[in-house]
Amino acid sequence: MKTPFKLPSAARVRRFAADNVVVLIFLFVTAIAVPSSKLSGTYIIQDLLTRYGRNAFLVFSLLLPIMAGMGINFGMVLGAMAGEIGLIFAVDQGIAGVQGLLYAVLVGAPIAILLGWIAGQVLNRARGREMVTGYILGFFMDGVYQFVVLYLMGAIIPITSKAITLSRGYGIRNTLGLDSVRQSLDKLLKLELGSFDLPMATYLVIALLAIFIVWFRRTKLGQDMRAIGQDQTVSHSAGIPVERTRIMAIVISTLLAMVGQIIFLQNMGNMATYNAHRQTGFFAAAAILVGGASVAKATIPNVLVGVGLLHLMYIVVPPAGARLFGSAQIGEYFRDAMSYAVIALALALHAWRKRANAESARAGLRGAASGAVAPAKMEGGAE
Amino acid sequence: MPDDTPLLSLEGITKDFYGTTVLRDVSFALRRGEILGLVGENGAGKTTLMRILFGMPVIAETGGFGGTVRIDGQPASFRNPFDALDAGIGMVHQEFSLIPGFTTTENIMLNREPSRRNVAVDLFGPRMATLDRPAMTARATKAIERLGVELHPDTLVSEMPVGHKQFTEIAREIDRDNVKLLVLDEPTAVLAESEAEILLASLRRLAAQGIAIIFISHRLHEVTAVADRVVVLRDGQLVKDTSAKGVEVREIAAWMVGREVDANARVRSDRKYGGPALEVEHLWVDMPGETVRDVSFTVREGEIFGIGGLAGQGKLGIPNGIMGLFAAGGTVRLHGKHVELDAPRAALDAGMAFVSEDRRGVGLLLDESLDWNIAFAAMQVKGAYLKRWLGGLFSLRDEKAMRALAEQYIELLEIKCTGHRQKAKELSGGNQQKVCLAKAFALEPNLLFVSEPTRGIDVGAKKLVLDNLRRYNRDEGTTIVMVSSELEELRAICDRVAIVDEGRIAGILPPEAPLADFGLLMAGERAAEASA
Amino acid sequence: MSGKEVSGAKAPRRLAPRRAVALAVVAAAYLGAGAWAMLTGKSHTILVDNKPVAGLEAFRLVEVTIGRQEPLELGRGERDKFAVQGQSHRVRIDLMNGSDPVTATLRLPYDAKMVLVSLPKLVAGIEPAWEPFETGQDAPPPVVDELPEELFGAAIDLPPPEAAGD
Amino acid sequence: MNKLKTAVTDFGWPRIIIFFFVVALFVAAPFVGVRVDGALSDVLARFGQNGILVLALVPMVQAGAGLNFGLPVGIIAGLLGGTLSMQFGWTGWVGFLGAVGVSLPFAVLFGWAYGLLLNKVKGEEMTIAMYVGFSMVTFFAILWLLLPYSSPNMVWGYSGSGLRTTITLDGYWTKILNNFLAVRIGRFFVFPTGLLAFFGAATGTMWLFLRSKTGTAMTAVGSNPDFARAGGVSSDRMRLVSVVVSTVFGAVGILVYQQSYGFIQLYQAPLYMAFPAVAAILLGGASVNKASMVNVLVGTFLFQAILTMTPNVINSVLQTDMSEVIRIVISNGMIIYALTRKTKVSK
Repeated sequence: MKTPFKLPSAARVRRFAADNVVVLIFLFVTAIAVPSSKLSGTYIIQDLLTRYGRNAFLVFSLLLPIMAGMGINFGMVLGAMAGEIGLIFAVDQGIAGVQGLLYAVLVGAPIAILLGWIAGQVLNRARGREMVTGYILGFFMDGVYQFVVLYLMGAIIPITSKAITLSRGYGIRNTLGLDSVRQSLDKLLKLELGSFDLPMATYLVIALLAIFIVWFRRTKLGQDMRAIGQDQTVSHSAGIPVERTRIMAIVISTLLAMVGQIIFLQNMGNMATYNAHRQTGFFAAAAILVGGASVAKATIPNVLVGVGLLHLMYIVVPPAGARLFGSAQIGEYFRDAMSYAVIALALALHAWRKRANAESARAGLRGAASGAVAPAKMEGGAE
Repeated sequence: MPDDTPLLSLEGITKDFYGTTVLRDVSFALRRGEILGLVGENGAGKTTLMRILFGMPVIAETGGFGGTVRIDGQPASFRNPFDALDAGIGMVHQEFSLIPGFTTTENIMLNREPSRRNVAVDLFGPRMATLDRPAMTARATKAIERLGVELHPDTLVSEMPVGHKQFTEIAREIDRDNVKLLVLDEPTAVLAESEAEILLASLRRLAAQGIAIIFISHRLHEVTAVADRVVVLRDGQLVKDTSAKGVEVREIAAWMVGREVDANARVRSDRKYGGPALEVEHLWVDMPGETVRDVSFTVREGEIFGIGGLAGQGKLGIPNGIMGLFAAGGTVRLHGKHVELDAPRAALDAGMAFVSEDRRGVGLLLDESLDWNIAFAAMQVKGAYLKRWLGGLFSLRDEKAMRALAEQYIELLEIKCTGHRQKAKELSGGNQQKVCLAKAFALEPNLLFVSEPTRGIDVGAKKLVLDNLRRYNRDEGTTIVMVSSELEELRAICDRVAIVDEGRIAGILPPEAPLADFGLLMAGERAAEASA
Repeated sequence: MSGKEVSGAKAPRRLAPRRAVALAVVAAAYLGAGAWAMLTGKSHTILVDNKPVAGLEAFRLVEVTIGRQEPLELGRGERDKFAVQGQSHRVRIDLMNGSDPVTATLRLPYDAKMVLVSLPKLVAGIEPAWEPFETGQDAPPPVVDELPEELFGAAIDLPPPEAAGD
Repeated sequence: MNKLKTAVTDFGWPRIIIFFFVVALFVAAPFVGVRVDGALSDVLARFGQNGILVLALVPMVQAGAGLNFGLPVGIIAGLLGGTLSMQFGWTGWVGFLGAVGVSLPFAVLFGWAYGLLLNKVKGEEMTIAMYVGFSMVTFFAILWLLLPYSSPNMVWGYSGSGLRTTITLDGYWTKILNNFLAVRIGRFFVFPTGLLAFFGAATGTMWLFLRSKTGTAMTAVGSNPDFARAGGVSSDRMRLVSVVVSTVFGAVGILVYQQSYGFIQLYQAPLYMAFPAVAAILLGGASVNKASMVNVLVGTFLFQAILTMTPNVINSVLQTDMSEVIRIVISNGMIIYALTRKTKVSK
């Protein structure tokens, strides 16, 4: 009966809070931790700026599968592995600088496409439980990756540099120094703004990706993904090739994750050959969910807000823990627990809301009697 | 439009599924700009006829069909619905097939979006073309204008009233440049009266633009109001093809349900009933597709009470609601005692049992054995078939007693199976139905709901099931409420038959009442003269 | 269907030749980018050597620059290194004796990881002024190989970890 | 012939291949100098050690709540029981049984809360369960540092507070079940009677539970929730019961695991503990919505046999340690196989 803007403000606040509870919890915790960390504003901002460049690209790779209704693509770690293989070859071939990164991307691309295609096929067979399947698929491929990198490289796949192989003659060392490409993208266009260093080239790449995603949403394929994300049956009966489109969403996501991992690692400057990808999916998922995305809807602002909030917490919580509890370790556990809990909470809220919506949609079918005996009586009498 | 060749002509269409003939020699023709009302009971063959017209794969998979479909005089055979769409035939289904988060425009243009090509198209294929939003809106607006309704092109479907969703669906079909024939399957089922009227006006508008329309509806007054011609199907045969001018609703109803004089109805004077067993007042049930809006009736002790009506009108919702399987409200009293709704356990504890129409979904544990299926409800509700150990500290399944029970019913109901350990999914439909009955009988109910007991089972099994119900009623004195789409069946075994229409009881008739009266009630015409 | 409408499900066949060209362009771009990255990104180590060689005297003091890198000063008998990318480099040698600096172009083969450039030869214009340099330096530093951490941690492994001491 | 074919497809090729792989490992063992009796002894010990954790998955699978990737919730309860029992200074049987006793109320409480959450998110249980488990483990990592444990055998020596990452059970209840009535045959073979008896008792309890009225109702809920509802059974309640039972078994399972292992591992250690258990039960022939005692026994045995035998045999054959890779690929491959199989509940 009431017009929307006459909605009591308390109710509006409640609704806003319910929609953004994940973000609010995060803001609350971080707001407490920032002052108690005693870190200088400059330090925090510089660290955040660096982390944006390092992580944002990876988080972007989650957008398309969410749009296509496949949830969070935990299978993105497959892309990360492809990127790492690309980097191994770039280092082995001694290709340095931005060219080395480009080379890694070019080597990684076909691998990522292949892995993405496999992941898409697998996920098409696991409808309704894409997320957990993608997660386990990451583990599975981790085994395959280890087989390839630890046993085949240097034995069957030619590796020329002895510096990166294990002393037994095959297999890549546990830690791979990326000196030849270290921060080559970050340093390409460095902008010094006051006391801050801005890796403009990295930002530019991320901006280009954001533009690509905006453009992609406007394409036919993007529209089809949105349609499939909302209703597979209707899309299918309208003639949209559902399975193919879902595979494409995963392939693109895997490709982007590949590039994202390369950007991430060039900033880090070295690579834990067998572990670097294991947490990739977790960080990206936590970031996008902290940014207010749900399993069914994610936007570019979600990514940008999420990366900022998550990493702000990662920066300030350990020192805050050290000050409050006398142990930085506590802070580290705390931020991990927070991130895990945020993923669980966001997923649970979504599943919960979906059921509530289904229920209220069903109630809508009730029509005239709409749940009350009284109106039904009236109508019955009128007849 | 004066044109000699009809737009669509069906010639001698015949179709059988595994030996059962569902369509026999159906022929009719349709001209441009003509509205044809297609009516018939459930199972009369309407759906199959439309499936043939649209080239649904299921038709080819089940052996194709006999006869010819001609479009503009040319024989047409569509391999799939998309071929039919290309040929200019559009279909609006009963359920909405709309994307909720898309706007009117996006839904109307779904998978037909006008787009602009760009470099990426050359590189990665046509799906990389960008959508031409202004063109989309323009085309959608044009389609909406053709319909002559008020629809904003940018409203989200999820925020629309039901009527607008229906218009969006129709707009989607008529947006095609070449649309010549539109099939609407019960388009007014979900609409309020005022919305339905707007829809009928739009249909007339479209017909005036030269589009032929097949209008399928059970609301016969709508058919007479909008159609130029009426075609009636009954048991797979075309029984009437006539101009709609001057046709009475009552006549159509009679054609639909069968001959006026019927010998089957039996007069039963020897039946005796006790006081009221089940009293239902203002029941509403929130069962998707079978919404019950406001239903009141009373069943007498020892009676077999029938509930009939067309599919989707809510007859199935009544037992499901009373048994607590779907959200429901109103008052239900069993032998004068109030029965809690929304609580299956309360209904069972009160002594009611239910044989669900959804045999495979609700009725059976398909992956479990017959003894489980038969004994489960009795075990949970009455604590039967359990063996206590350590002085009742804990109790385990009494597999022996379960087996005895299963074997007893296997014999009694002539369930064909390899033994009580066989899995329910391995039985035929008829035998599965018998297992469902056994499950209900094992509860020893004082009131038994039976929903669509003969759906999808063969003739022999049908008779057995019905005989068993009748015997159970006679020997145990159990009151039975039977819900069925088969009017014949209801009239054969019930003492009274209620007909449900649009979630309300349209009337209660004795089984020997004239068939046309039943037909009228089903068609939503509340017959004043019909009385219980 | 209007001409500009490109329907997703039914891609018109007539696009095929255009697409072939387009795919060829993509393939060429892929290979081109790869080739560019490999050629210009390949890193080489150039050792500059100021020692007498083949009858040529070493210089007393020289200042050497490759490309735009910081110049290096080398005394007699000294050796230093440049890390460069790509195969063709301009070397500028200032003999610090008032004479004009000598510039020379150095072309290296693609697979030469490390080369030794003799400054006297380069100044004297003797080709080639470089020779491949092989040492044991390429051998891995003496570290103990660690194997990757196990995925599931010790969760399913019997061998107990070292007892919990502090 | 046809019957054999359906049996094979029902069981699934991956399982058959793995089965023959295990057989081949045992056959090959003597040829590469691995003692079969020693290996078998190892396998038996691991079988008893891990069995109850695998068993804990059964109720939730049966109730249709999926594979319990949230097993760490129960494990945490077990860890609380174990550490508290040590803190109280209980040793030997008192210590072990005390640990079990102390952990039970925690397990019931955690399981109940966890079950309530899972009931709200039907259809997405597995992913959420996984992250609930993860956050529980990391949250408790904080508590291990903060809770006022003081026994010098457990806390860090230099600070005097905060539990160590690995706490030895020596002097408490190390191998108390393994050694109970253990029978030594020859030099290399030990039959861990007590351990296997305990596992057997746990399996028997689960078997009886599934045959009770509640267990029957639970199975029906998992098999067809609508059927169960029509039979007057509340599926939410049954699911809740199944989660609690699963959590309790998880708690007991980790205590049995640790007494055999000889150490309590805290902090991040329980993070991934659900995965091997899940892989084992699937390997035994369970699906996402059906599991039996036979699946547990067969699966645990096969899985532990692979874990024990591959390092020895494969290393000798290939001269390299590929067991880790084989383990990852087999266990996760098995889970993916189960997740991508068409669910066999016929509708």
